[in-house]
Amino acid sequence: MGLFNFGHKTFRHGIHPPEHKSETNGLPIRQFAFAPLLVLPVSQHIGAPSKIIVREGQEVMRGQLLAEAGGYVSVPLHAPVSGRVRKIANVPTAKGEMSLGIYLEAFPASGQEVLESDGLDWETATPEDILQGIQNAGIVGLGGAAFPTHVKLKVPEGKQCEVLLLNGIECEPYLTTDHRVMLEQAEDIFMGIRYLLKATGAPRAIIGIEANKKDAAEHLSRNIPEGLPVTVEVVPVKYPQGSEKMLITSVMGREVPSGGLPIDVGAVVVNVATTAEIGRLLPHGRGIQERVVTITGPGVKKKGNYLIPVGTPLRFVLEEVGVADNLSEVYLGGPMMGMAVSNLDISITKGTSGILAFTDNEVRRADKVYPCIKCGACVDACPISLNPSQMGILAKFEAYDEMAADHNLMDCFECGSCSYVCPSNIPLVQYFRMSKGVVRKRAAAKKEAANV
Amino acid sequence: MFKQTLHISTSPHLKLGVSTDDIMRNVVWAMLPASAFAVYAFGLSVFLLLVTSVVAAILTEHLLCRWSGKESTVNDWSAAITGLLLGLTLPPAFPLWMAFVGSVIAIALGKFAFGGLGYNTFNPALVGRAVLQAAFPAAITTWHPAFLEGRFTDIASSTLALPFMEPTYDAVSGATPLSAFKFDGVAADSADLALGLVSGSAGETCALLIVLGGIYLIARNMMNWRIPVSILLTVYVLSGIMHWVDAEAYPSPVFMLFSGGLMLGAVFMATDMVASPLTAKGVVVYGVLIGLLVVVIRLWGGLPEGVMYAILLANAVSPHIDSALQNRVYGTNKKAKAV
Amino acid sequence: MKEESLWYIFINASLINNFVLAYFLGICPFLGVSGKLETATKMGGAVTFVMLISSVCAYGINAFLIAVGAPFLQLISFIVVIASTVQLVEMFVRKMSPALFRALGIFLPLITTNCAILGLALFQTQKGYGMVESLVYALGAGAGFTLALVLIAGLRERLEFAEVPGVVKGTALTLLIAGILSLSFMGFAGLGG
Amino acid sequence: MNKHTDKSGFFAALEDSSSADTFLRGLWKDNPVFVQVLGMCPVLAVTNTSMNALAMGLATAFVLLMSNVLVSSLRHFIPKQVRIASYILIIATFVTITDYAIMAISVELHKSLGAFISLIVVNCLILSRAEAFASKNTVGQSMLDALGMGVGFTFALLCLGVVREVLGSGSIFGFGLFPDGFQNWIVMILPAGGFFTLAIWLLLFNILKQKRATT
Amino acid sequence: MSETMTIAPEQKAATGNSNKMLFAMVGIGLMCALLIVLTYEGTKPIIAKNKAAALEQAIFKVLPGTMTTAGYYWDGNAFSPLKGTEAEGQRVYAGFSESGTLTGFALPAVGLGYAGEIRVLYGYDPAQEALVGFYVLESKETPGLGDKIEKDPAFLANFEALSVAVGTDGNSLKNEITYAKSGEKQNAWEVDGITGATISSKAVTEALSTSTAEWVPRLYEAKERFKPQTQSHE
Amino acid sequence: MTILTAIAALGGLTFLLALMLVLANKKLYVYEDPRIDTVEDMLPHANCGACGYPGCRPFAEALVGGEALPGKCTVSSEEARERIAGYLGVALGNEDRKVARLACAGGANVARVRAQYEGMQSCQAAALVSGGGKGCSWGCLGYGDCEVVCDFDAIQMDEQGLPVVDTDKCTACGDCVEACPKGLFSLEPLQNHLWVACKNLEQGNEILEDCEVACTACGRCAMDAPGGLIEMAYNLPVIHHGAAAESKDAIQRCPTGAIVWWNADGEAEKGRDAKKIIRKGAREVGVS
Repeated sequence: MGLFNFGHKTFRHGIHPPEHKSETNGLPIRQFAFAPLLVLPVSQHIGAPSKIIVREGQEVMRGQLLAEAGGYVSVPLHAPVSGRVRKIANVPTAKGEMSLGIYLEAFPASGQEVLESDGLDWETATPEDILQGIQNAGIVGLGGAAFPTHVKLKVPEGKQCEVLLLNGIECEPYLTTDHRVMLEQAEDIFMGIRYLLKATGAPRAIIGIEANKKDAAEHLSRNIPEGLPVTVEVVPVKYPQGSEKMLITSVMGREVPSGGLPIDVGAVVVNVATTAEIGRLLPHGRGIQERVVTITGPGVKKKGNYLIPVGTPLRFVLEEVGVADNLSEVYLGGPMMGMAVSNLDISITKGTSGILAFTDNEVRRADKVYPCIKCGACVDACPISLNPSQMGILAKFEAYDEMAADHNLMDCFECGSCSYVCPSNIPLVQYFRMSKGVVRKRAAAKKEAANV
Repeated sequence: MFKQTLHISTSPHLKLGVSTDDIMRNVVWAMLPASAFAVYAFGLSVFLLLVTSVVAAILTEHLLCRWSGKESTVNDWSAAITGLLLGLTLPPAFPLWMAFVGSVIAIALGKFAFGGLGYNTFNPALVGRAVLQAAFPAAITTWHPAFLEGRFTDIASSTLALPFMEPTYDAVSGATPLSAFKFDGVAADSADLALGLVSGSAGETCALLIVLGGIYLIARNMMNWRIPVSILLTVYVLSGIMHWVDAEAYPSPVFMLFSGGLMLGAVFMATDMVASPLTAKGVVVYGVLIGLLVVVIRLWGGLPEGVMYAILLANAVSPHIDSALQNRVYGTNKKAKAV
Repeated sequence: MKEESLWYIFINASLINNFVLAYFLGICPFLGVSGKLETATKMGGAVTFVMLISSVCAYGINAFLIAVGAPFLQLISFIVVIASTVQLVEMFVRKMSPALFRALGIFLPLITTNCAILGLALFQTQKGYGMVESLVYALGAGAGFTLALVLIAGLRERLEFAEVPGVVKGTALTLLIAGILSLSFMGFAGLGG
Repeated sequence: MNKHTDKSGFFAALEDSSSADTFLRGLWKDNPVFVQVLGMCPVLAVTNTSMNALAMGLATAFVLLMSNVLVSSLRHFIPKQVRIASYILIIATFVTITDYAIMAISVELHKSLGAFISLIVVNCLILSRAEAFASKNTVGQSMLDALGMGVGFTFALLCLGVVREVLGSGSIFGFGLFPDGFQNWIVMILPAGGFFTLAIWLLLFNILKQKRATT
Repeated sequence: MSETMTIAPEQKAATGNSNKMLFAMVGIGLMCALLIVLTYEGTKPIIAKNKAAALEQAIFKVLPGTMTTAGYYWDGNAFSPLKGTEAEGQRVYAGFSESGTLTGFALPAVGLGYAGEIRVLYGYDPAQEALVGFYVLESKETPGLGDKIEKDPAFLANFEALSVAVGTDGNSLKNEITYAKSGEKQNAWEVDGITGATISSKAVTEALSTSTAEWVPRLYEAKERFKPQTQSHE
Repeated sequence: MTILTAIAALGGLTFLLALMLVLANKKLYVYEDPRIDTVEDMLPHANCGACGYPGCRPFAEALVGGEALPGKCTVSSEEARERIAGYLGVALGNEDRKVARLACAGGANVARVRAQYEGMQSCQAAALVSGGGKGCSWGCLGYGDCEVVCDFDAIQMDEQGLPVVDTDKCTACGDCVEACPKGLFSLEPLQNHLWVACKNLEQGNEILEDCEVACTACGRCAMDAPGGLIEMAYNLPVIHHGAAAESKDAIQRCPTGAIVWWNADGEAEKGRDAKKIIRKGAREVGVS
């Protein structure tokens, strides 16, 4: 592979799954209807759950705070619609577990107007103000990870942010939210960049975009405001370039150390949609109420990019867009890293970037699993140069500790490249996810034993 | 609206869609031209030889699976590859009963005992062939002439030798190009070698058709091109140097490339994915090692041909190559362990 | 009569007539410690080392026994001296370098009853090798032993994670690999001549 | 020698078993080759013909018997610290004796067994029996044990020798078995054949064990 | 063995029995030496007889018509009867018929074959000025291929009368023994090789060639001086 | 003559060697308690770790060193433990025997599957795919990881896909506790009778949609049990063994049979009011 990419900036290995983006990348973002009942888990992000500050039966305004941040690595939750808190109870989540949440009954005539508080001017605000503002707005990474953005932006003592990297790669097949955001919300993105540059102290920003979104790249570079130190970098199409580490390597030619953070190589990476959100919300002191979601897949009748209020139940979304009768699987996120949904009563959260519906016809089910023939396809696909072949065999024989100790298991970020190429249909990613769970569990147990 | 139960499965939800049996099947297709030429050159005897070895391999695999209570793995096509490959490496008039024994050994000892497909650390066909070479050294070095009159109607008498009995030969050609060179210093014509107009093992004579099969597999991304290329390059360069040093004692590099089982070995045997290393670097070292051993054995060893031994030895070394030449893990200076 | 060159002695002892794969010497440790690459390498190193020492000892003893006219004491003297030398080395190493002892020392007692060592002493005497030839022979034998051990260890480590049928697991599998390796080593025949 | 009333419970098991058991254990249940995998070098090296296998087996059995007897009778005399060295001395003596005896019987046989007669010294079987059994038991018991182990060892060697000779040379104890024109499987008398044959015997034993375990 | 059930955990190495250890080991050593020596002395004559008989058998094979043999060695100038300590490469055995006439000489030769040394014994008849017999003493050549040098009748036929005539100068052979490809033997001094066992047959040829070149002129010159000995060599 | 040289040579040799060994014996003697080997031989060699030591050898060392008592080894037979205790001259120190208990009764006949899981047949793997698709997100997935991981053959999956622990074979090694992704196993003293076979944290009858034998957190058991024995916490009864004597009264009024009484025969008895489940086949798969 390396040979053919010679001269282009990119990372090692990687794969080229079919893109399927043309089905939705020409469709502008449309506003979605309000569902009658919204389901809002308090844990929509990585970190401590938000603390509920409303009571059952309480009436809330769209944009009003429902729950405040439960700590530093946490964000508040705002009401996506005006309505009444029906119940505070266990709500279903995409992970399949029940967790604490709020059932919010929308008023039948709930409008689009939003409760605002004091805005933040990017020119006068201090970096600390901006970080606080971002946390107050409830902003998390909208690319899918849902990590609280203000935490990520905080440059640790002694470190220097050289480049602010805007992630407009969107390497997952099918998904086009970032693509549409870049085309339609350039102003917000540039405004967001202003805030981010100030917050991180970075001298310049680079927007990384894959070559299959040339129109977005051109649109952005044409509209760069005077004096804003932003460049647009187009990189070759390759999965999983949208991963932070891969993007840094592609654009900056540096490698984030194992177990380290982008800031260790002088970069802070923020998703373009998150940036647009910051640019839109911060001047007005608002919180997140809705996000752009690509709804697509062979099982969907009205494909497109929709602006959907957070908390909208999946069932409602699918009913609105219409799905095929022989619907078989529904995924949240892209087809490579997205999660299958077992329960349609779960809701759209801040991290939901796409909804894919596949019918019986598209889902490959009876794949026979062969033994690993050591063809090396996975080794040539793994973007972080692990040895999935060997790790798969070790996992099969339950040698989890060996995988972590000798094979850098914990560096795997489950991009799915290995499983995608495996001719023997070995569920490598599932093995690794499982093994990581076991390793973490054992490490925790060990730590506990040491403390006792 | 939602008529049926949802299904859930793990990510990624997309698949490249080339499966192991596809690869194996295509390897068989790629070997067919060379096999067809073998039948054309040596006639009915080779046809029977190939059929025997393939059938024996498939039968052994099936029965072993049955006895051990496993699901039969015959339809992954790997047994067919082993059988066909073994058949192609045998002399044209090789007794069928010996070929049968070889196939059984290849599958039972070379593959099944190690845990079946995916775990065979040696190329099973070569294990079979190595045992045959050691068991019946005379029969396996007795060459039948190519393009005999009536080869499509008559069967060589040695082909039908009774089981456990010593074969008798009716037409014995002098020697393969390699043994002719080694012991008598006679080098065969390069064009004859490339076109397969010489005697030798059933499937190794026509280098061009073997290369064709290899190109097909490489084009379909079902073979690691680095292996044959590095083997052939090493042999070419090394023997080129030796030939340049002493043209009398050492054959020309072209002769080295096209004679004997080098092409067949480099394209179809060394490329056995299971027994070769994983990484690109490792595979190149593996190929160079094979090339080196082939040249050493052919030029200085006691045997005229060393491809089989070279590949088996490299198979044995490949775990070490794997552990020494892993890719550097992203963001570290450390290489993952392989073994 | 053609003299055996030192090069030939080395190639012969290490590859063509490999102690493990052609002479079946040192099979017990071969089966025992070839499971892990690390131990195999160390064992190989320890055996080579002891071979060199006992080769010198055997040369000396043989000269002595011939001088006093008691060649019939060859075997008993060899084994006793090898055993005690190994023990002496063990003590010495333990005293001088505890690190080396931890790495190699634990294999030393195993080596006493390793037929490769005694075999080497007997063969070099039988072949009438001189001092230098004996040392080269020992070096070749040790290298061959290590090579066989390391190759098998690599394969066995890999096969630890394989669906080897239950009845084949263990010694049978190791012997099977050894058999295939032994066949492969036949390719070296005629080298160096 | 009836001072064995103070045996620990650990060795009581040995006492419980009858003498016949002591003998049969080595022959079958704890067969030195197929079960304990001891003394592999001669098992592989000199079993290319049945005759060699038999001779080697008997030679080993003889050394085993004699050294067991001697070790057992000297067991109160040898201090613990020098026991291994003493055992090696004793074993080496009997090996030398055997060596000369075989040479006196047949030069031809001595030649075909080669250095492997001498190498009986380092056969782990003998040392392990001396250490594990003879040094702790009466002369009679040790004799029985040695006999059992020796016969078991010879039996195992014959198992290999017969298979290798029949296939590899088409004969048994030198007598041709097959009509003229039998194709010898030369691999069987090569080193590789030794490995394969032993591997297959072990495999058969495992299958047998497994069968017995399931029924 | 009187082990007690309650061993104190802090047991020290017994130090008082050093003398006992020395005594035991040396005692056993002396006993062993005695045993070995007795066996050696007891079997020595039988072994010597066996060995001699085996060698004689081999000599009979390579020298047709021989009834008695005598061993000699070359001391650099002349042949003297064997004393038994000479290296093998210096030995030569003369054979005599019933009537006491010289039937020829048997000599060992060593060549480097495919899998190690090949040791052969060949018979030289100075009367015919030819090799008249050939016997492989030791070889590790591949069974079925290389071991044809022992069994292949066509190959063995080479040595029924292989010309080794001494040249006119008396110090060298007229024609040294050379190797010919199977079926291409043209001269009496050529060895017809074996197809499929080229290396082994070449090794034999080379061994014979080297050995005859050294020995045959000496033996030819001294052939008159060999007389049957009354007693067999050692 | 030969005899003399031979005897002199070998005598000298053995003398030297013996001298060396004597010196070695004096200088470098490492003592290891031989009882460790003996005790290790008496242990079952299962290396299960139930004793709290990494294997039988370390346990044997601890036994000889007096750091542990033979009773810790729950795997070996009573006689074996007594033999070790007798050999070492220590007390037996019997442990309360523990067994693994499963906190779920939601077999296929009573619990609903919401989405059909496809892929590797393992609970660990399935649990990572949207929780495994079972209606009750706390419930047993039934792929039998515990059965596989049990070295003692003590766990068998029944026809409803629930693991059944054979209390005679269970050694309380804890492997199943680690293996269950839903954390349903725990090691409980064998003499405890009351057991809550449910882990769901929902309150009310809605959970019965998903599982007919789930705990609805009605609290009747807590009311009926002797004071302090059972307390409701996070919508589940928590049993405080030792707070009061166990009483069968606690289970009688449970409407679903979620709280059970392990009787002496190793069977779980349900209360009087528990509804009887007669369905044998699997519950129909619910349409999401």
